[in-house]
Amino acid sequence: MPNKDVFEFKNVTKSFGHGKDVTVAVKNLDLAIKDQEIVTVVGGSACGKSVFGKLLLGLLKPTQGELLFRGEPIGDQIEHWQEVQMVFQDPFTCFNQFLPIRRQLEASFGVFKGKKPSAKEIKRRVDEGLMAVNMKPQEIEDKYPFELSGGQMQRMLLARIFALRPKVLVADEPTSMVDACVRAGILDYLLKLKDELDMTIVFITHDIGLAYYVSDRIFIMHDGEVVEAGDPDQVAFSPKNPHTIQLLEDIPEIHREWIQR
Amino acid sequence: MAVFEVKNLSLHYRTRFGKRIHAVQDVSFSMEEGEILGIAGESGCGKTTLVSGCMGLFIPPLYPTSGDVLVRGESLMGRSPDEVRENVLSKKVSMIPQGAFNALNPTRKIKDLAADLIMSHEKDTVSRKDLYPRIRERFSILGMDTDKVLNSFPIQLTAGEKQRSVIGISTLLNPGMVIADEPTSALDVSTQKKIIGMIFDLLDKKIFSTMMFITHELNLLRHVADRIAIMYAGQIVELGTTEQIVFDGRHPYTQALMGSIMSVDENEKDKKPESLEGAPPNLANPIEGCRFAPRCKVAREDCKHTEQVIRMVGDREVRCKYAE
Amino acid sequence: MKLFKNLLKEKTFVFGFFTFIIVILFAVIGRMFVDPVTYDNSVAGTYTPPSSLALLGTDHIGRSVLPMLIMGLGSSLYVGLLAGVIATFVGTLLGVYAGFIGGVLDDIINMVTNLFMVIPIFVVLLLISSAIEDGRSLTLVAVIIGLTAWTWTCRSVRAQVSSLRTGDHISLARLNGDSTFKILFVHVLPYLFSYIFMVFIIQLATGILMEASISMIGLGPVEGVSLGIILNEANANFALIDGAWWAFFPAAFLTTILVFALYTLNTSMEGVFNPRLRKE
Amino acid sequence: MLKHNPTLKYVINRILWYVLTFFVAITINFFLPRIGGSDPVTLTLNRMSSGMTPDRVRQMEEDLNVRYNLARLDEDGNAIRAKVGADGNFVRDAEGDLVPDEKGRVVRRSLFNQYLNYLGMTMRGDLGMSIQQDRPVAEIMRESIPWTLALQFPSIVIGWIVGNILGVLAAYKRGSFDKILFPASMLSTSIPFFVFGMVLVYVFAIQLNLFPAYGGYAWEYTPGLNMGFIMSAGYHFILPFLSICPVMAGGQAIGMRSMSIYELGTDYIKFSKTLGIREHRIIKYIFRNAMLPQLTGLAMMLGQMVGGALITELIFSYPGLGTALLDAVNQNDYFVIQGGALIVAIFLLIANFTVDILIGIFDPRVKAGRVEG
Amino acid sequence: TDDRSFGYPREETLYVGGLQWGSPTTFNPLAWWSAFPIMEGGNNTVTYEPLVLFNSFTSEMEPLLGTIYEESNEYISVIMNSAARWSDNRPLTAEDVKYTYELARDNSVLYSGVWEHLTDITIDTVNVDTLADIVLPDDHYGQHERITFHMEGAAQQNPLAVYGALQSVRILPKHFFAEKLEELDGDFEALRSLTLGDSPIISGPYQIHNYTNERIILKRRDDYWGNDALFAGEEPGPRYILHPILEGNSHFNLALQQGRIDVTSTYLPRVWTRRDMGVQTWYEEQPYYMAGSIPTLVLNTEHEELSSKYMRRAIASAINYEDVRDLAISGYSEDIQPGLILPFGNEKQYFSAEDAEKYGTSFDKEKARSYLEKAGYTSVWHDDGRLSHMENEDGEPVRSLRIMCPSGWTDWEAIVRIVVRDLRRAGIDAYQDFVDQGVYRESQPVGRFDMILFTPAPELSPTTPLSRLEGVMSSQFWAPIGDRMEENYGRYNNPESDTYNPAVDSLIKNIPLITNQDSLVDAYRKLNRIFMKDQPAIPLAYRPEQYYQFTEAVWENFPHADNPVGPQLVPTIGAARNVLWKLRSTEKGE
Ligand SMILES: Nc1ncnc2c1ncn2[C@@H]1O[C@H](COP(=O)(O)OP(=O)(O)OP(=O)(O)O)[C@@H](O)[C@H]1O
Ligand SMILES: Nc1ncnc2c1ncn2[C@@H]1O[C@H](COP(=O)(O)OP(=O)(O)OP(=O)(O)O)[C@@H](O)[C@H]1O
Ligand SMILES: [Mg+2]
Ligand SMILES: [Mg+2]
Repeated sequence: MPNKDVFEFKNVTKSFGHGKDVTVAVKNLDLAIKDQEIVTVVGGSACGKSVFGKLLLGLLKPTQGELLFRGEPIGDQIEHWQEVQMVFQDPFTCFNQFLPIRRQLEASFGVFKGKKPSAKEIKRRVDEGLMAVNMKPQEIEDKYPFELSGGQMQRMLLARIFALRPKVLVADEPTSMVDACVRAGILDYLLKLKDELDMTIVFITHDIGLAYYVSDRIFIMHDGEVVEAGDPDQVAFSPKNPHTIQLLEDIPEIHREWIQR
Repeated sequence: MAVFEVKNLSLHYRTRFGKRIHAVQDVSFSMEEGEILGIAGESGCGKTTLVSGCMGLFIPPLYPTSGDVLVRGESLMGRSPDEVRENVLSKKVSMIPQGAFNALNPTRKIKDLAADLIMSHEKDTVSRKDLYPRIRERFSILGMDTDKVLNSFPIQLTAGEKQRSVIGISTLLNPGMVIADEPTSALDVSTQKKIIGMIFDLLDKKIFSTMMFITHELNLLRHVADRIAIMYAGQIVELGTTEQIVFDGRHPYTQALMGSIMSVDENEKDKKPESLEGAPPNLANPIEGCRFAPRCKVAREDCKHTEQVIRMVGDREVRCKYAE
Repeated sequence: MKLFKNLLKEKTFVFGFFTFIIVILFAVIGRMFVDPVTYDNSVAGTYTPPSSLALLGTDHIGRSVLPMLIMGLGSSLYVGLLAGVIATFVGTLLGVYAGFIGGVLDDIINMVTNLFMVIPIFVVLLLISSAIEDGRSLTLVAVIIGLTAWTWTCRSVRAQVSSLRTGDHISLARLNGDSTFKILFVHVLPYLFSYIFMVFIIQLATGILMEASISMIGLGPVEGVSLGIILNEANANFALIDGAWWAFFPAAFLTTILVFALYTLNTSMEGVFNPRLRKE
Repeated sequence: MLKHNPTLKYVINRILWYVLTFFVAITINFFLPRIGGSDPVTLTLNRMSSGMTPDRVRQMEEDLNVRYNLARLDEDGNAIRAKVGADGNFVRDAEGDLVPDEKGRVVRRSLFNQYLNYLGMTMRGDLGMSIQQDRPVAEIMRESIPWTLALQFPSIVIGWIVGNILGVLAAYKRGSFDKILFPASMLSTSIPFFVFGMVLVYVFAIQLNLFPAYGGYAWEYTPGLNMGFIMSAGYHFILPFLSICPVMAGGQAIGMRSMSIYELGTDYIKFSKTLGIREHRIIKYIFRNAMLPQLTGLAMMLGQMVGGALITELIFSYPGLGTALLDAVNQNDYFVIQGGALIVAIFLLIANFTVDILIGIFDPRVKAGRVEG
Repeated sequence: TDDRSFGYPREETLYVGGLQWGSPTTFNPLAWWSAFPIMEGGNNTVTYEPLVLFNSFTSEMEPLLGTIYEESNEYISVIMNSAARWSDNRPLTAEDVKYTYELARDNSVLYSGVWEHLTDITIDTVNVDTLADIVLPDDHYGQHERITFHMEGAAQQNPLAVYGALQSVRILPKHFFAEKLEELDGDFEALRSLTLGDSPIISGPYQIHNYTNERIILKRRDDYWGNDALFAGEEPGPRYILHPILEGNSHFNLALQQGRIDVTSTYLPRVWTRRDMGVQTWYEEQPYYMAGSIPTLVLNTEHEELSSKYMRRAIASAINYEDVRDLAISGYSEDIQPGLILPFGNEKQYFSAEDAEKYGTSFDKEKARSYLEKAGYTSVWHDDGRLSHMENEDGEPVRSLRIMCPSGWTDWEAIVRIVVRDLRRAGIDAYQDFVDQGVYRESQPVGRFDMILFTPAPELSPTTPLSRLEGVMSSQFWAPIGDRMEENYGRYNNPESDTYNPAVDSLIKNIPLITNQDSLVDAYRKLNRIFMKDQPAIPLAYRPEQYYQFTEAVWENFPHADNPVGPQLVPTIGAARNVLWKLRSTEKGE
């Protein structure tokens, strides 16, 4: 049932602290994310992107307004996470350094609680996930997170997604920590995954090039507000909001004049 | 005579358990007056280490292995640290460090740090009275909110202000040559642009004229550098003019790097970014043959065994036997 | 294991470790040769110098110093160990709790910590000793030392945990459906482990020193013998004035070397666990 | 004003904290000795009751109860006595009131009433009467504290400064300086400082007879501003001072060394070096920044100085709070113990508070940001 | 010049030690705890003076403010010395004496106990010339005041106790105290709280001169009345007496051997090793000191296990007294004899070696075991020969007995350790219980202990040895465990039990009234026999009434066995004060 809304924000505000110390991280959001859509949230640092992502996961609760998931407020978190999963910003800190990576991948199925597949099934699905990110399962057998490179670890996070097969994926700067050379590969995996699972993907990034490359729709965030939303071409080539225009101008592009000398 | 010259420089870290990490291996280049040399490479390839070497700054566990660094013809190696400090640092060469967030002494006001710098170098010639007006003048030339910035502790400044203060301080003594180590990474794109603008401003004002600019963002280098050197696993794999490197890389790694750039450009809309498998070699282990060979798409059998040397391809330097 | 191998490459660690082991062995093996009931019987006159009868001489009431040392070392280690375990346990527990759960509880724990910081141990001992009818046992003294020494452990653990708390691997664990309890034990504690271990070593040393100090002012345990008690009795009975170095020096030496070994251990581990502390 | 002045807010926040802590400390201080049932009346009675008839002992008991503020008084200020039953408890009438009885037992104030009384007294600076010394505890404290401060404060502060300087230098200079200093410091902190004190006494006082082994000044002098006394006090000061200072310095040197090594690796030091800033200036940077966390250690040491004073003063028969407390312990004079404990708590609070504020002032990182320590 | 800020010349100063431990606070003789030289303990007599002095070496009462004239079981009368003067030059009269005693009758003071034995005090005047058997110094004959202490009808008629008071109660200036009390509206507590440290009105030869927390200094009074009246115009030797205040014995002893203190009353172990540093004691050889008291192990007879006299005797036979003497107290004791009477000195007359042989227990392991068996207990041993526990007749395990002793009293701790060792070897399950002094003191009167170290009547006085026996045997004021009992902490001879032996209390009550020497010896023997048979406490060793050691570097002529110019006491105490007039400076002081 494509094109039905997966997430719907109704005037959502999230703030931290109180009184004089209040920080409004996300302000009056009114938007919807459709099923099987790839949207990208782009913005400068501390503009509220990660908070936005965590709201989707239910890791943070809106201070004001309502956030609907498939038409209803997020109830039980565990159930929510059976459908919605996240790739975190920094792969180096994502895994417990004291457990073999494989065990951690398998532990991910804990989210299914009672409906957990059999141990054998879990093993199979993890193997599958690993294969999908081009890692041979035996390569990481008994390996600990610190024995892997950043790129490999980022792929482990994605393998986890492949194994869990969530309906919705929130990817917070999924390539921030890897080298340019590896980045394209990772994106390819993700898009492959989306096709395979009919996923909805929310990318969070500050790299407009990446947003342009992968998304169906782009949200430009500034100071907790979405200042512009639209399809990539429209946002990239005919931006309307001054903040968007400024942002695009400030990004050094190989093919565009950037600064006067 | 070259303003700055690095000759076959190799540097290593010594780990706690006696291992050596050869973070910089056989690097050579030279820079002429007024030139901006960009150095690019992925994280961990030895850029910052190279900068330390260029500054003659050997804080354990970093040690020089071999090679030399010449500033206006004078060698840095083998000179007493004190003499280098006295004659070269801040006067002939300055550095803008990576991560300016932490580069300022958190318990010292900006103006005091600036004063310390001047006093360290011109103790005998400068009078205390002139100190602060001079600092204020320089900072106001650079278009900063002088009073606020100078009288603040670093924590009271925004990231951009901090980075500008760092630049202001390191160029205070008109060094002529500046080595900038990722001066803008971790900054907002808008702030980044302002900082680059400021650097150009300094160049225009002739406060310094020659610059080594280090970054992992090729997009940025394209707009800043005259020449670019690409580093991989501690070595320079290709060095040429900006145009050559960005649009016409010859080394397979340069090509991969450029191919991976995603850009917002109508002409490139359908271009699919390339990716590379694998990761750079672990520098702690001895490496046989070409360091890039394991990831190289065009590597041949002998690449895995024979070390590659820099050679000229046209007017550029490439560290690949088979590059055309 | 790998960590241990790394540690063994560290000269100071090896020194500290083996010194500590030797001291422990001295206590353990020595104990096999000491009769726990008659060890403090008088075997000769007052302050007789080392001889075949009493290898390390005798003390002011003619007890052989060597078995006293062995038993005293045992008691001191026991006090240090118990106090260390208590201090580390309480400190870690409260620190982890405060750092991880946060909120009002954090504030309360913080206050209790502050409070305990301003209640010096000997005051507690002073005040409590009048409350204890049966006199202070070794265990009681250890418990009191432990219960007054946990504060800084709590503080630093709390700081570490609250920085860990926001780490992505915790969020990921939650996404995996792990319970808070499991998160604490599987995803937080292991990160603190090396730190806690180091803290424990320091607490152990502190416990031993503390026992010696409070025994010195006569507030130590009133049963058995400990290194502190040996020192106290030697001091009170003119061992120094009488030149009976054997009644005093071995206990002083053991205390010092034990603490020295523990400190060395701690510092060398700090060097390995915290790579910023470079080695020449 | 509060809103706009983070420093003031910080200070007020801290003050509130400390007031609260102080209050709880007083409370603990009051209740701890009382749970044990240690009783000043019994204690005093024991001393003089031998050979007296029970009647006279009862009269003394009453006097002492009044004296120690424990008895419930009638309008005339006499202790109330009530009837005691066969079970040893007070007899109560139908209304639950006590039955007055000339021959009965002295009725004491309730614990809570005593507590309120104690609070009130403490607030007025009245720490009660010493059981054994027949004079106000506050006076005992007033007499002894200067000695403790005069010995401990310089020893600790100088030890701290010397230790920190050595620590920075060891971190900065490395090489043989570090190789000698580091194990030496390690050893010096490992030596229990009373052991060190005893060795000093043994070598310099008993064997060499160079310094006095006991006392704060020669007995022939009277404290005051006279040369004889001052010289004598200075002479007696040396050994105790030496017994504290190196141990303090050693511990500090180690802490400072590792803090400094940490600082040495920081970006700002590297940057300062590349700027070519002079060495001594850089050492100053390191010293100052590494020192700030060490300040907390100083606070702790200053706070614990009375604890340390107990032993030092015992070993050297040195006058001061420690000696006063030890005497009190030996004689179970718990009003003095209590008073001393309170003073110690106040010390600790003041030390911590001062350091909190100092750090707030010296460390802009704290001033600008954190409110909670 | 004000000599307070200058040094006190060494050769003119007598340094004494061991009498004052904490800071000096009050010099008020009415206070509960006053400082040297006022303090009750040790009975200092150089500042305020008692009517008479008791010489514990000769066991004689020496005249001071008065001379004992008539003594009987009904009254004791004292002729006042008309030369006695207060320091403000007013005469010291019988009125002062009466006032001093009556103050104690009307208020609680340290010596109030004397009124248990007194009914009245009267004053009259007599002509000494007409009194045949009184010898007064020189020209003091003629009309004299006489003060009579009446005992007839007192609940406890006890002339010995009154003698005790005469030599220990120091007379206060009525004109000062009565006036002060009036000023204070009769508030005795307020009077008691005065410090009185600044040149108080005294009668003795040394005035409080200057004091700090570190020392107390007394200065010789050149106008002391007794110089002429008692010492033929001589002055005491030392111009100053300085008592330093130090933490712990060791510092006093160090100071002694370094020649910085002349005489101390501290316990100094292994004194022979300090001989070559000039430290001397009463005897040159073991036991070094003249014994005056007997530390005992008091057994709580109300406790089931210790209620059997066989058990108590088992314990007494198990202890190796030689070890106790040699290891714990440096051998400072003669061989201990059974019973509570010293087998030498003045008490020797009451001691019977025959009784001791017949009824006493001595160290004998075999006997200990057989007594234990008689008491109905069996020892259970581990395989390796260590004691496990005891069982009673029903085969039930019995708890360990605890020996209470204040922690930090090192010589006592050592005694207890040896006793524990010996008891366990003999199969008696006991352990040491080192507690804080406070706990120790509080446990004593209420009987909360199994066994406890205790020295009854530690000082020699006219009441010893009776007070010693009374201290562990009298059940006159019997109180159950939990209530205060001021003597007999072991609750021996419970008057409510069927085993009550009324002879004990009646002997204790009668001995003071016996005037016939033979009957007296007989009565003491009887009492001591009961003690030996019932063993309510176990004497462990002999101890001097005060340790006493001196060096003659600065002052010569201290009393010792070969030069018994006074009792074995620091010369500010009791009759030892007279030694002050005999001390001669060696002129060797710096
Ligand atoms: N747990 C939190 N408590 C308090 N403030 C928070 C918290 N999380 C985020 N914030 C604040 O909310 C704002 C938005 O933060 P967020 O992490 O969403 O930024 P971001 O856009 O992800 O930035 P970046 O690009 O640096 O990741 C920031 O000002 C941040 O300080
Ligand atoms: N103190 C050190 N001890 C040991 N190895 C080090 C140390 N510092 C850096 N290295 C190693 O040296 C290599 C080069 O590091 P360097 O910091 O120069 O890289 P870089 O190119 O500046 O990377 P980045 O882009 O992340 O700043 C890396 O492999 C790193 O692991
Ligand atoms: Mg973010
Ligand atoms: Mg770098």
